[in-house]
Amino acid sequence: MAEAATKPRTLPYVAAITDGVRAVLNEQPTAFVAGEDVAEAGSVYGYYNGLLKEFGPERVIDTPISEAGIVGLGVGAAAAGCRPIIDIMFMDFLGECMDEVANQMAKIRFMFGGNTSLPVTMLTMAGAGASLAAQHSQSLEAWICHLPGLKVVMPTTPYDAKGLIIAAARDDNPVIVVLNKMSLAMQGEVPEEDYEIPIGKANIVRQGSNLTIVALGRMMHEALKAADQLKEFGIDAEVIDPRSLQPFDTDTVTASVRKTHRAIVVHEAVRFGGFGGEIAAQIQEQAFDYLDAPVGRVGAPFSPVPFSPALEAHYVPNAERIVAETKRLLGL
Amino acid sequence: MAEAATKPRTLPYVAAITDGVRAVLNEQPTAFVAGEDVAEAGSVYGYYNGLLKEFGPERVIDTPISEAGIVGLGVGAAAAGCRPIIDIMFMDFLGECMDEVANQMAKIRFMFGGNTSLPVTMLTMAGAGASLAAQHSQSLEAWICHLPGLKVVMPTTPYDAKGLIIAAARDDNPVIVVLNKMSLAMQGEVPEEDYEIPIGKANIVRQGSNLTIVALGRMMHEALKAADQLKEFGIDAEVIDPRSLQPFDTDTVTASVRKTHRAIVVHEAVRFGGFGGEIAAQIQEQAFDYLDAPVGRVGAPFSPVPFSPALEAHYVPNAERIVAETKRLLGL
Amino acid sequence: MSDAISKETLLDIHRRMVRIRHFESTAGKLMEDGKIPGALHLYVGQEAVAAGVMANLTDEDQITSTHRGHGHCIAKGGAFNEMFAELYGKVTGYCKGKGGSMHISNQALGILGANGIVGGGPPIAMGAAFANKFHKNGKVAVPFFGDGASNEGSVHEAANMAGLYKLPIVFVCENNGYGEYTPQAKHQAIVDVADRAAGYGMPGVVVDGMDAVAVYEAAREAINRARAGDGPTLLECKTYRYYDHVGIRGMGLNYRTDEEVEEWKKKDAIDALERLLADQQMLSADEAKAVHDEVLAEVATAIKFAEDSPLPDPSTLLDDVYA
Amino acid sequence: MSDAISKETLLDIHRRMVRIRHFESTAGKLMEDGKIPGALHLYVGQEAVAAGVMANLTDEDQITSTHRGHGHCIAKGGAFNEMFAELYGKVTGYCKGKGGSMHISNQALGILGANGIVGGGPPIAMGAAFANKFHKNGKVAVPFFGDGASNEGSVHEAANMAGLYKLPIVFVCENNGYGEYTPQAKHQAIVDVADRAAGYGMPGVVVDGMDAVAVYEAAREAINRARAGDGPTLLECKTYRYYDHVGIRGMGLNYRTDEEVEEWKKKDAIDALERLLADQQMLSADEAKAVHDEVLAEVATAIKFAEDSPLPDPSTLLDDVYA
Ligand SMILES: Cc1ncc(C[n+]2csc(CCOP(=O)(O)OP(=O)(O)O)c2C)c(N)n1
Ligand SMILES: Cc1ncc(C[n+]2csc(CCOP(=O)(O)OP(=O)(O)O)c2C)c(N)n1
Ligand SMILES: [Mg+2]
Ligand SMILES: [Mg+2]
Repeated sequence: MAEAATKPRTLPYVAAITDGVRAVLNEQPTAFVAGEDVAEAGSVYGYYNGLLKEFGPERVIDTPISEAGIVGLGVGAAAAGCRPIIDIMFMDFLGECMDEVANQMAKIRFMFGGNTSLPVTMLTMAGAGASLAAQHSQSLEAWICHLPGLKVVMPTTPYDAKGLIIAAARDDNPVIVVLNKMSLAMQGEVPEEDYEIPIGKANIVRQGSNLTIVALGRMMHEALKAADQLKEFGIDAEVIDPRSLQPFDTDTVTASVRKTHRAIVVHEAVRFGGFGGEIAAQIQEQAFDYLDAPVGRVGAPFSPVPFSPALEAHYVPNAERIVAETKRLLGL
Repeated sequence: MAEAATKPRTLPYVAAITDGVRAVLNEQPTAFVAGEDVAEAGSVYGYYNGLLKEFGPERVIDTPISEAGIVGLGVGAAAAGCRPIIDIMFMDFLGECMDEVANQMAKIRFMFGGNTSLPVTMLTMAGAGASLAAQHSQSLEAWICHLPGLKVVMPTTPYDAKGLIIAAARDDNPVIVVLNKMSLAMQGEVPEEDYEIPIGKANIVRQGSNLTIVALGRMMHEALKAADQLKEFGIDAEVIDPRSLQPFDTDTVTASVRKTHRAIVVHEAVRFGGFGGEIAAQIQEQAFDYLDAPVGRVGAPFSPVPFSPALEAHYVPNAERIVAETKRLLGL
Repeated sequence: MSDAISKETLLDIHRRMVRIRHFESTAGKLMEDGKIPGALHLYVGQEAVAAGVMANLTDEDQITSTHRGHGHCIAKGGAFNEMFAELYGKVTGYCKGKGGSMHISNQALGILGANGIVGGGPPIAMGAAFANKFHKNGKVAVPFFGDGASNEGSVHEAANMAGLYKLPIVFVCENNGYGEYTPQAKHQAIVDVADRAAGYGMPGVVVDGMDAVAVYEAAREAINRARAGDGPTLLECKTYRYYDHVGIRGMGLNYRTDEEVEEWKKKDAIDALERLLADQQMLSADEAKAVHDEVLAEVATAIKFAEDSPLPDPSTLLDDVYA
Repeated sequence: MSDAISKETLLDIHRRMVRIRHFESTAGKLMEDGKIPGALHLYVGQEAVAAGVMANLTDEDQITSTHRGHGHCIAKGGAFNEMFAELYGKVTGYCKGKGGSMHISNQALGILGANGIVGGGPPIAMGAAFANKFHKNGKVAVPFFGDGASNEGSVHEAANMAGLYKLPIVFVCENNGYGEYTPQAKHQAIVDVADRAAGYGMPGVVVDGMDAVAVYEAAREAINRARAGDGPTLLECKTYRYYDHVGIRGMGLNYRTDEEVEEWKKKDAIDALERLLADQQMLSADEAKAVHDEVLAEVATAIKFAEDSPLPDPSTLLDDVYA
């Protein structure tokens, strides 16, 4: 359970994913990986590279292009005693398998009165910024956080990627691990041995005194940059990476806002109807008397993700947008 | 465009739906209705009763049990010059067709640079309370309100059902009309002639001075009951029915809260991650300095919809829960 | 009909069918009398399919069921007490009242869920079959699904994957001629759903679903094949539901004629099996009546059990959301 | 090969193929040189399919395309200027730069979208065919999809509905033997996707997708059938992509051998058609070269057009979200 810190190595996020999955396959004899092009190709982003060779074709399995089938494979195999890791190549493809995710995977345990448990882990790739246009760039965590029965985590660093994948796979519930394609090359320390990042525990990545920035996924890194820029305006921002969206660590966020009196929530997803609404609503509810300004939200504008880099650069939130919104909110 | 009020008749919600669809089929020569058991059976809830006979099998069409196919039928036919009304029997079945809804219907116009318009209307049935358990009772509007390119409306009265269906069908964008199965028998005035409820305009159903209740769908009626009960605690609640969730009439809601200084948002959907988060976040952002208490939210607990009436009665929000939450929020 | 089938097996199949028949007709009445909440999709008429298939399965083998799931649950060994209690929404039910009719199931009997989603079961059964192959445990998974369900994309994806991986699974399509109120000819351009098997690289077999012995034999072959590692089969059983889509009288629509219903009732699977058993001196009329009486008594006891059972306490709502 | 096909048609098919070939190989280089952003799925090798099918369609007929959509767009009459501009993300592109390679399309040419979602097109084409039947306008809709896509549930649902309603549609499966890096034998248990047609009550036809004339003829028959109101066909074209799944060299994985690629190149559809045209004295080597040169000049002009075009202004982002 403890977060280990010995034997540090530097690995890119992409290899940390591999390392986490490898750890699970080593630890759990009934774990396997299944998805489109996960075996021979090691996934289109290469994060399963080498695992086919290490674990063989019975445990690293290429599937047809059948997202509902893939989730069904995971759900049924979990109900029948395996601990599957299933891969949905792009988060946008949740559209093809939302029934399996929402009506089956999330609800089976409850509907059957608790007599089944479903230790399925799903890995999927979110995020814009690679000129992949409207159907390969979305961040759709709002869909899945609204579904009782699921857990949802979003690793933002190589360290978290490994630790959250291990935690997800050890969990007896379905857990969706939302990865980010623009973070794949990011380097970070990743211990060789196995460790878990506890699901449901937020990470205070930067201490601060007069603004809390809650930033999801890759936006955590933009929030850190924004925090640096905000210093010159007298803002000392605390940056929180929730890491886990469901369960959500309301206590850590609330405690921070009670200290800082100001909050802003940031995500890559479309702002309107995004998970930021839940967080903002919780903050104002839990810390109303402490707030010196409304809780701000930064997210993508209300449009599909555009292809042209000229538009996409303007679309995806970044440090500048966080700074601008903070200044607007606080009247700086 | 004007909301008509002559020739009043009393009709149940179920017949008001029929009346709205009939008006569309009469008005628009390229409109048709397609869905599972919509023709011969008139839908499992009977809201297309008689239309097959009136308009014939070319315009009222039974489909196979193929939700993705049905939405594809609507999208493709709209792109090719029809104005389809498609029926997804239960909102829960969005799971089977989320790709068609989210990645195709919502995005086509944008992805193709605005050179297509997609006048598709989808009718679907939400809501718990009929002992239909976890897969036939959900309110999933949060999924679709987060999708740029779609419009989403929720009629709460027979009058609105007819008017919003007509408005949806006249709109050149895809519009999803979320109906509620527990409202089908509700009686109300429905003019014989055609009229539109403008999409994007909230309805202040009850004027009040010191609390704003924003209540979605069937919860509007519970909010009215709650407003009555709250009088004895000195609360004079204003009740707002947004009618349209996307676009959302932020101005009307904000103006109300600036007047009342307190707000609570109510929906049937699971509270966590629901659309109420968006509304609460908007209110505190737009009316921060006017708020005397945090914006409250009432929604379903974080579980799938239970079958047993003993549990379901406890699950679905109602006037009592609204009153209790108001009292808690306001310290009454 | 084959003389290779033992008397014991035939009587076992008969009892499963009779149990379904009486459970269902009673449940239907209780629903229409307002005693059972929600919507029941009853299995009366189709008994030979569940009984004939399930007589080939062990408790360890898995099935996935449908919205019309009581028959599968009973044939797989479901106990009336827990089943009626579930329909009543009582805490003593198989799902503690949380699932109800459309989700009735019991993991211990190898039932991986009845499913309110048409086409919801086959991908899950495919996953279970995948696990069986992974564990080399010799178990077989059997998804039941209707003619209407065969048009769902999920069924296609599951069948393709089953064929590809040569999984130990038998897809049992219960073709009762209708999806809700829509006749087969208005939901697909084919007569035999089994024609789709070729597209998945598996055999497609059509069997008379009103003939329990025929179903038993066809299922035996397919299940043996699956167990032996020779891959999946699509077994289509032509059958009929006597009652309406929901409940007994249901919505009272005119989507099929009384004559059609009567024609099918002439082929009633229980009657036919009882005639066969009588002919073969395996079950006299008196003995048959005794089976029915026993089952009816079991029904009565179970209803009392269900009615006497407590409702779930609201405080337990969140208990089974997460492990 | 049939002598019923006019010289004009053959030359037309040839030009469509040559236009695809040069557009694609140039686009691929531009992507790998970092001049075109995002991911391009190139059509080189498969030209005979798009050209042979599209030569039977009018501008009014609709198609839906795929992630590998440039070839379809070109064969349906797409202009290089607007296409290259789109790939460059310029405001002068067919989609104003909002769609890019995976969404390249032009409503005026009857293209109801290229689609980044595998299996996304067929349900939409089915809907368009439904509208055509509704309007009795004689138009035909043609969804293109890959062997990999044939395993998506959406394709199944669309095919079933097309068969049921006897729609004017031709499902064209471009079987290039791979879905990304996965060979067909590892994604389905069948060799001919056309075997699935029977399950939808429509004919399934297999044709050599490297033979433009054969594709043209098979497509003509299917399209005429559809236009005459006799219902859909599933036309499977066996073909091959010469480049990697994305780009030219792509990820450099070892999922297929160089020998396999070379074998297929020997059957190159453009070479074969040029030999045929030469044999029949319809196109000399010099004339063929002139076609290539013309097209190459057109490519050069279009690239300049695209490079000189302005990027979309960020202020226009929300313009095309709603009508
Ligand atoms: C995904 C989905 N779509 C639609 C329904 C509504 N529905 C319930 S039962 C049914 C008919 C199913 O027909 P079939 O598969 O033939 O089974 P049968 O009822 O005849 O046993 C339908 C359409 C559903 N429950 N799930
Ligand atoms: C729904 C969906 N799943 C997966 C992908 C990722 N993907 C893009 S192309 C492709 C392979 C498609 O294979 P095929 O249909 O044979 O077409 P080809 O690329 O061979 O032309 C895959 C899996 C996708 N874009 N959409
Ligand atoms: Mg049926
Ligand atoms: Mg392919």
